[in-house]
Parts: sequence; structure tokens; C-alpha cells
Amino acid sequence: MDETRSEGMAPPSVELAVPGADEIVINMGPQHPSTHGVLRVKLRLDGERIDGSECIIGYLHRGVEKIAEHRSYQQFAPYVDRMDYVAAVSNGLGYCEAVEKLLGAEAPPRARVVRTILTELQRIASHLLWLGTHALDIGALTPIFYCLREREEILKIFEKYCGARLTTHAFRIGGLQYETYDGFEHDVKRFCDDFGTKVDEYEQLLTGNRIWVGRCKGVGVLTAKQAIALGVTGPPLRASGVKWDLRKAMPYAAYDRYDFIIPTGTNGDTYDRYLVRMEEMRQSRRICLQAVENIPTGPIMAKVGKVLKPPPGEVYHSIEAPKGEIGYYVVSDGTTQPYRVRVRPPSFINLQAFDTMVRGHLVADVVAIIGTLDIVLGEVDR
Amino acid sequence: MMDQVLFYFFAGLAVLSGVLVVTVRNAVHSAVFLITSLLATAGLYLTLNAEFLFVVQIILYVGGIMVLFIFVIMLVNLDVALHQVQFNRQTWVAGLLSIVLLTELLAALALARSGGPGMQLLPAPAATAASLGGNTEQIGMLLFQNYVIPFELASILLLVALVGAVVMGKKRI
Amino acid sequence: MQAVLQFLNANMWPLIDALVIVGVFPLMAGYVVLLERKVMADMQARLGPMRVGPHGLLQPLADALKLMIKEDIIPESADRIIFWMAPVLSVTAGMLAFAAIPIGPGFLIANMNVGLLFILAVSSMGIFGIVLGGWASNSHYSLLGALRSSAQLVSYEVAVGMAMVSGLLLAGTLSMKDIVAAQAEKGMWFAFVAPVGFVIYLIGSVAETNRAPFDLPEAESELVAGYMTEYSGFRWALYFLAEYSNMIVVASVATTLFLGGWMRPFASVHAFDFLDFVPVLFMLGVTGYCLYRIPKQTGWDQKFILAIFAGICFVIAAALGMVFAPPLAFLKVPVLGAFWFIAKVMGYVYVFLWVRFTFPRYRFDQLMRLGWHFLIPLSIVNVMGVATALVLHRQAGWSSWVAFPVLLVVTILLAFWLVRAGERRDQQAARSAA
Amino acid sequence: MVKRFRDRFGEAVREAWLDRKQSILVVDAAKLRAVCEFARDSEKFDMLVDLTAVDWPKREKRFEVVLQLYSFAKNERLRVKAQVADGEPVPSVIFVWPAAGWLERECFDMFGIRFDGHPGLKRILLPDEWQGHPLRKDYDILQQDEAWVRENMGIESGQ
Repeated sequence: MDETRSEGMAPPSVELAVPGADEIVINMGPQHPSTHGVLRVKLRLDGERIDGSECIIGYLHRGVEKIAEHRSYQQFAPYVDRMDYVAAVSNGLGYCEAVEKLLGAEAPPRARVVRTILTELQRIASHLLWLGTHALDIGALTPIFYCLREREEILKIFEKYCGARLTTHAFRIGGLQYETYDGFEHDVKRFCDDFGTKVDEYEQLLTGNRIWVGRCKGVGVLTAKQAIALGVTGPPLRASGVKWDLRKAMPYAAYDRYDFIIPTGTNGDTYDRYLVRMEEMRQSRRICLQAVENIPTGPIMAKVGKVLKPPPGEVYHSIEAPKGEIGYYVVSDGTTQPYRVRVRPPSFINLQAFDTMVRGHLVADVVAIIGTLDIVLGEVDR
Repeated sequence: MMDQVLFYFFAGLAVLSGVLVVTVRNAVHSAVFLITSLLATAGLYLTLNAEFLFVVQIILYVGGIMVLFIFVIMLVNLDVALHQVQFNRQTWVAGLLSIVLLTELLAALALARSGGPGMQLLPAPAATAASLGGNTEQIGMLLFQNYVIPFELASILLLVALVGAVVMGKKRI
Repeated sequence: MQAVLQFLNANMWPLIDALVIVGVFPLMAGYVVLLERKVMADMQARLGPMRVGPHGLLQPLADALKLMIKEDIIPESADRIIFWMAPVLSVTAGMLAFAAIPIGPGFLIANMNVGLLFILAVSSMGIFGIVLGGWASNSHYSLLGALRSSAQLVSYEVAVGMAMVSGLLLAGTLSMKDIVAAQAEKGMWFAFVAPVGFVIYLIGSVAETNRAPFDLPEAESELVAGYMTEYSGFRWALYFLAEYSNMIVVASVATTLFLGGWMRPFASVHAFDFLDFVPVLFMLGVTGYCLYRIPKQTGWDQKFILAIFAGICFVIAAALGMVFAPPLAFLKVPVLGAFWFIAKVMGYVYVFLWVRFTFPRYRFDQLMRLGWHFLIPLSIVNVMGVATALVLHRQAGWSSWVAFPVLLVVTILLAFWLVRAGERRDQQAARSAA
Repeated sequence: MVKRFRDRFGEAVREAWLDRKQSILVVDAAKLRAVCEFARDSEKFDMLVDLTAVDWPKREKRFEVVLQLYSFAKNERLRVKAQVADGEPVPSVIFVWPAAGWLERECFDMFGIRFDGHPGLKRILLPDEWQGHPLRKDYDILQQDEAWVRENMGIESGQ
């Protein structure tokens, strides 16, 4: 019919047809230990192979976008933390920068560097949680405890900085509310120094393990073409071999100052996504180390006023969240409340690729594929 | 005395569960009774000091074949089977066969008691086991020295059946 | 009545042994669970149970109490009788196998001349508990778990049986007691004579007991809890008990067949006779450690409990030490043997735990492939290798120091070839799929 | 670039401007799919980043469907908009970018905009039987499908 079709890529949300004689439909979730929340997956099986799937989502829908229309710009900021609740800092950064763009304001350099450090720490924390749960899904019981141990250090830094650990609301529109605490640099540096060897340790535990390789290699393959067509972003896209990262492509915060590389994979399978995320943690550590060496002095808040009234207009701003591109499309009608806030949730769009990835695999691989997508249902359902 | 108690216990159990195997409607229950019956038979072997047979009975029939039976029963849709008529109308054929079998058994027993040609009762098994030092070795010796050709023939037969089953079971090779 | 009394009289000691096993074993399994949790915690940078008793020492009792008073739920659409019976079947099979396991030369319920086969037979019956329980629960997860479990058991039983055969060929007997005696005679554990057989047995026994990385029947991330999904309370505890008793049974078999049973290491070398004192010193060390920790406990109750444990350890140490007194010398072999046997079993169980907390889980097809394409061919080759070595040694008069290593090298080369062939086949399959 | 679009589609390209350095293109709803195919094939906007809508109840055509496109080759974003009235169908872009599948479903769920040619257009986040489309401006934040909540959750109200 047309190009995408001829590549053998079925449109992703076609409803599952009535099963034939040799086919059965099984259901996973919403109450299931490895769907990472309230995801429900219907699988159509041909014998042992999966030849179709349908994700049923929305169990955690809270109407975040509707709420935004009834809050002022500042009031809405804590709500975005509740979407991807394991990477709240990144969500907050995206929203704050989007509104700043709408206002035509810009955060001062010191605020931008601190934002960069916290966001990169958040990326490490999010990836650590992913690694732990992914390994747990595949049956390795131990890594999650190591991961949570390191994540704890990051959360402690967040707690010391802004008092909250999970839904931090760390940034404000226009900059930061709080100055960094005494010893912030020291804490970050100490964490980064320790963390380098820790990542190597995790890799020792998993990377060369025959069972791990057997469970991950060739599972859930997504070619670069498919990934782009499906709008997949973040580590899954990079693992497919597309060297694209918003931090480099459209730098925000203070990323243009730092030296880091974008890891990519070649096969686009679960194993490559694992390697990409591991390398990303190392790179994040590098960024943190560079940033914390030299935090500029100066104000932490731009002059944006107490009441925000952005001029009418609209803006789309996106950042590289741990899960992929998180974008905010904010429309202003000149009042103190946003006219419309649209969140482009990376988990939601990445989850759409699930069907393409899972076809032809065994039921046991579903767990690995859900894990490797690194979705957070709070963000999928919003 | 104790031996007799055990014998009647095992024999009764074997017969009772054997009857239940064919009368119970639920296929899984039926399989469970078959297992019981086989185990009771194994117990009989044990009272005869035939440990090897006892163990082999359990390993092969209970541990091997019955597992596969239950496997198949579980995969087959049981609800359908429950509503089918389980007894067909060949009662008289079955009855006739049973009578013939019973007669044969009785005749054999009677002949053995009277000491007909080639039909003497074997010496008491306990004595055999004791004199030959272990039932297992004895069976091994018999199988691989006296009866090696029938044994190998039986193996080949089983192999043929196995290959045949694979050929029939597999859609494409 | 007379006959029954006579029977009891004649079989008094085995019956007492059996009662001891049935009575003590659940407690022991409870402490194996505690050990597992402590080992797991240690590997995962945690402390594990610390609240019930000092260092969680009373945790097993608390767990048992909790499980016993928990509600025993039977699903409405379950097959009540079979649901009720299945866990009992599992435990029975697990415990029955202990009848033939010699815990030291003095502690053996029944010295059967088909001991090993008996264990194999009885533990293969445990599968019915799993399969029937899974079926009777009338739940998809349970049924799938049960089917996986039985398929896995049946497949790995072949490899495990073949691995046992390699040990049996060396021993030339099926009696557990005589197997140990054969190793004593040879002056070497069979694990060193037939290492490939031992490794196959190790892998196969992990798979047979449904432990990680082969714990697919109860793979939490896929099947919730497999065949145990619908069970609760005491009935669930029985399954748990069955799992741990199976673990201890396979460990005991491995100990007897490959690790020299109750013999201490280097049993035939007199220069190592000082090893006889290790049990006493070990238990004294544990006592000392308990005493050392007493002042650090919070609260007099914790201190008291730890003191009791120290006392128990000291009593055991004293019992182990008593055998060195000349009038009790006849107890020396059985008592120290029991210690070494239990120590080896625990070592084997430790490997189980270690593996569990280190490796991810296999996928079902990978597990089956490992069993059928690798372990079974390898175990057959291994049996032939051991048999050939024996013939070369006994008939052709080769030295056993030459015959066994040569055949071992051949077997290992074949193993590598099998792995290669498997990888090639995978690549081919991948290519044909692409 | 706007010129190229103009050349190709003429009047179908209604407006084009820059807002805060971001390029915006407003096109005829009927031509949306053709424009998108052109954007993908000739202008190398190979990724559909986002697809959503904005409700302007006072306008003549109340909904504005908004597509965010991204070009890997040019490292550039483009926002394509199309205005539609209530009940007026929009051509689906699912065969241009499969990514549109869920996004269009969400758009349908939240605004009630129908996408022509979408093979499985049904609610995605809300339950299938839900009444109303929450992101419309006339759907109050306190308003809910009380009947659905009563029936399925067993409580009086979701508030």
C-alpha cells in the first residue's frame, strides 16, 4: 500500500482479531508483578510465538493536562513531578524551561549548572532503578539491592538540597528557589568518585553472563527505521544505532559546556539497550564531575516576577529525560493560567513500539521487553 | 504375620484402586487411582523382597509414564470428556474376555499346584535373594547373559516405536 | 498384636531414626531458610532477619507459627480433595527419601541394596504433588507452572540419572553405605574421579529442585508463584518444606555419591588426622562468637536467647569432643561422620544459594535446550568415558592415574564441541529467521 | 521552506509564522495527510514527535490539531496545525508515521476528534464506555461521568 506498510510494519494499535483455531489470547496484568505498575497486555499466541499484542493503559490516568488548565504556571510545576515519578527532576526541568521560553526569560548561569547536575543525577537514579527492576524481571535477584543502594545516595543529595526525595519540585520557573547547601559539591563529587567503580561492578555481574546474554541478545529488536517511524526516543532509539540526543542536538540547561559522548548500539535489541543505558550512566557521571568542578557564582533566579503572565503564544520545548524526549507544548492566552499544556510523554510513545518488538517472540520475552522499554505507568497514563 | 498383613493391605489397595480407575468419571482422579494401584503393586514386590522390581516399578510407571499421562490429561479439554458417555456397549465382549482370562489364571494356578509340566512353583523368593546375594545383580545377570537376545530385541522394538511416534507426532522433519 | 510388637521390637532403631527425621527435619528446613535469607542478605548488602531473636535466630519458629495459624484458603472452583492432598504428597516424597540417606555410618534408617534407586524413585514421585496441586488449583498460572515443572523434571531426570550412573559405575553398588565405602577404599572422592558427572549432577539437581536459575515453574515475574499461586497458610508451608527437603535430599545424594559421604577430607591420609578436631573447634568457635555477641544485644531477652544458643553450641561441641575419650572411641566415626556429612550437605546447599543470587533466570526454551542438547548428550558421553576408563583400568591394566584423566580430557573436548555446535545451530536459526 | 510547501500545496497552506523562533505551519485539515507525506519524504521530517489538539470553543472551527515534527537530517522542528470543527474528521497520519497510532487515539479520547483511516480508533486512557471528552474546554474539571463511576467503582463519585 504505502511505504511503511511494505516494510512489514503493522499499524500499532490494530485491535486483536478473534483468534483462529491454533491461536489463544492471554492476558497479563493489570495486577502482575512484572508489568511495572498497572499495565495490561493482551497477547495473541500462535503456539508459543506471539503474533499480536495490545496494551491496555489508562489505569493511572489522573488528567494532568486538564489540571494544568486550572492552575497558575507555578502551581502546576509540582504536578509534572507526579508523571514520571522516578525522574521527577527531569520532568520539572522540562516544564520550567518551557515556561521560561514562553516568558522569554532565561535562568542565570549558576541555576543552569545546578540544574544540569541535579538532572544528570536524576538520570543516573532513574537508570539505576531501571537496571535493578529489569534484572529482577529476568531473574537476577541481587542487582536491585546494589542499584537501590547507589540511588539512595542520590536521593540523599536531593533531600539535602530541597527536602524531598522522590517528587522533588527542585526547580522553579526562572531558576532555582534554593541555593545549594554547604557541601553540595563535596557530596556530588564523592558520589561520582564512588560510582565509577560501581557501574563496572554491575557490568561484571551481568554483561558477560551467558544467561543474561541469552535472555537479552536478539530479543525485542527495533531497527533504526522502525524506531524513528514509531517516534521512539531515548536509549531505545540510540540502541538502534541513531546517534541522537537532545542534550547534543538542541542543548538546553548547561549541556553545551560539557564534554560527553552519546553511546549507541548496533542491533537495537534488549542487550544493546542495556549497554547503552550502562554507558549513559558513566557519561552522566562525567557530566556531573565536570559541572561540579566549576559552578559559576551569581544569582540563581531570573527576574520573572511573582505573577507569571506570559504573552499570548505557544511554545514546544523538550529535553532528554532518562526515558526519552519529554516535551511540553504550552499555549498561553495571556492570563496567569496556561491555556493548554500538552506533555509529550516518552514512556507512552516508547510503549507503542512494544507491539513491533514483541512479535515473533516467546511469552517469557514479554517480561524482558517491558523491562527494557523502561516505562513508568504514571507517565504513560498521566 | 506382618508379611501377610502387608500383603493383604497392598493387594486390597491395588484391587480397590484398580476398580476405581475405571469407575471414577474425572480423568485426573482416575489417574490418581491408577498411581495408587501401581504403588500398591510396587509394595507387593517389596514384600516379595524384589527391591529392584519395586524401584523400577515406581521410577518407570509412577515417575515416568503416569507423569506423561497426567500431562496429557491436563492438556486435553476435560469438560468435553466429562459429558461424553464413558461406557460403550461392548460389555459382553469385555465380560467374555474377563471370563477367559480368569479361567486361564485359575488353570495355571491349579496346574502349578499339581506340578504339571514346567509349572512348578518357584522356590520362595526370599531364599533366592539371600542365596544369590542381591536381587539387582541377579536380574542383571539374567538379562545380560541368559536372555540377552530377547532383551535387545525388546529394546529395538521400543526404539522403533519411539522413532515412529516422533515421525507421526512431528508435523515436518 | 504380638506380631506388631515383635515387628516394632525388631525395627526399633530405624523407627526411632525415622521419628527423629520427621520431627527434626522441619526445624532444620526452617534454619536452612534462615541461612538462605542471611546469605542472600549478605550478598545483597543487607542484614536480613534481625528482629526475631538475636540475629533473627528465632525467625524460623516465628515463620512456622505464622504459617500454621494462617487461614487455609481453598479456591471455590478447586478440586478440593486433590488440592488438599497434593502438598502432602510432595512432602511425603521428600521426607521418604531420607530413609535411604546415611547421615554418618551410624545413622541410616534403611540400608537398602537399591538405596540410590530408591531415592531416585521416591523423589520422582514428588512431581505429582506439584502437577496435581497445579491442576487442582484451577488457575492458569498454577497449571502453567505445574506443566513447566513436570516437563523440566522429566527432562533433567535423564541427565541427573546418567550422571549418577557414572558414580555408580565407579562404586559398583547401589547401596548408599557401600558407595561411601567404595570411595574410602579408593582413597578419593568420586567428584575427582568423574568431575564431569559431578558437574552435570550439580546443574541437574538445581534444575530438579526448581531452584534459580531454573526456577521457571515459580518464576515470579512471569507466573506469579507457579503451582503454589493459590496455596496459603500451612499447605503452602508444606510445599515450601517439600522444596527444601528436596534440596537437602539432592545435596545428600551428591555428598554420598560424589563427595565421600561422611568421610572427613583426606580420610586415608594420617598426616591430616588433626582434621578430626575441626568439628569440635568449629563448634567451640561458634560458641565463642555467640558469647562475644551477647553483650552487644539489646534487652535482656535477646541476651538470654543468645546465651541459650551459645549453650546449645557448647553442648554440641562437647558431644563432638567426647568421642576423643578412650571409652567412647567407638562413637568417634559415627559422630564425626555425621558432622562431616552435614557440613558437606550445607556446603552443597550453599552453592545452590550462591547460584540463585548471582544468575538471572533461563527462558524455558533455553532451559530445555540446555537439558536436551547439552546435558543429556554430555552425560551419556561421560558414562561411556567412565566405563571405558574402568575397562582400561581393570582389564587392560592401565593405571587409573592415566585412564581417568585421558577419558576426562576426551569428555571435556566433546563438551566444548557440543557448546560450539549449539551456538552454530543458533546462528543458523537466526540467519534463517532473518 | 514555507515557500516549498506553498509551491506544492498552494492555498492549502493557510498561514506560516514564527513564534519564539519555532516555525508553525497552518494547513487545510483535508490536505493534512498529503502535507505530512510531503514533509516526511521531501523535507525529511522523519519523526512525528507529538500529535495533540487544542480546543478554542469561540473559534469558528473549534479544534486545532497540532503535530510536532522533527528532522534528524536538519536538526529542525516544525509544527503543523490544522483547524477542524466539532465532528469534522481529520485524515489520519498513521500510515505516514506509525507513531500516530496511540497519539491519535489519545486525541480522540480527550477531544472527540475523529481521524479518518485510523484502523483502531477507540479510547485509550479512559474506559471504553466513558461519556464525554475531558480536555474540551466545556468539560469542567469537577465534572465526571458519574454514572460510569457508580457502576464500575461502586462509589458515589470520583471526587
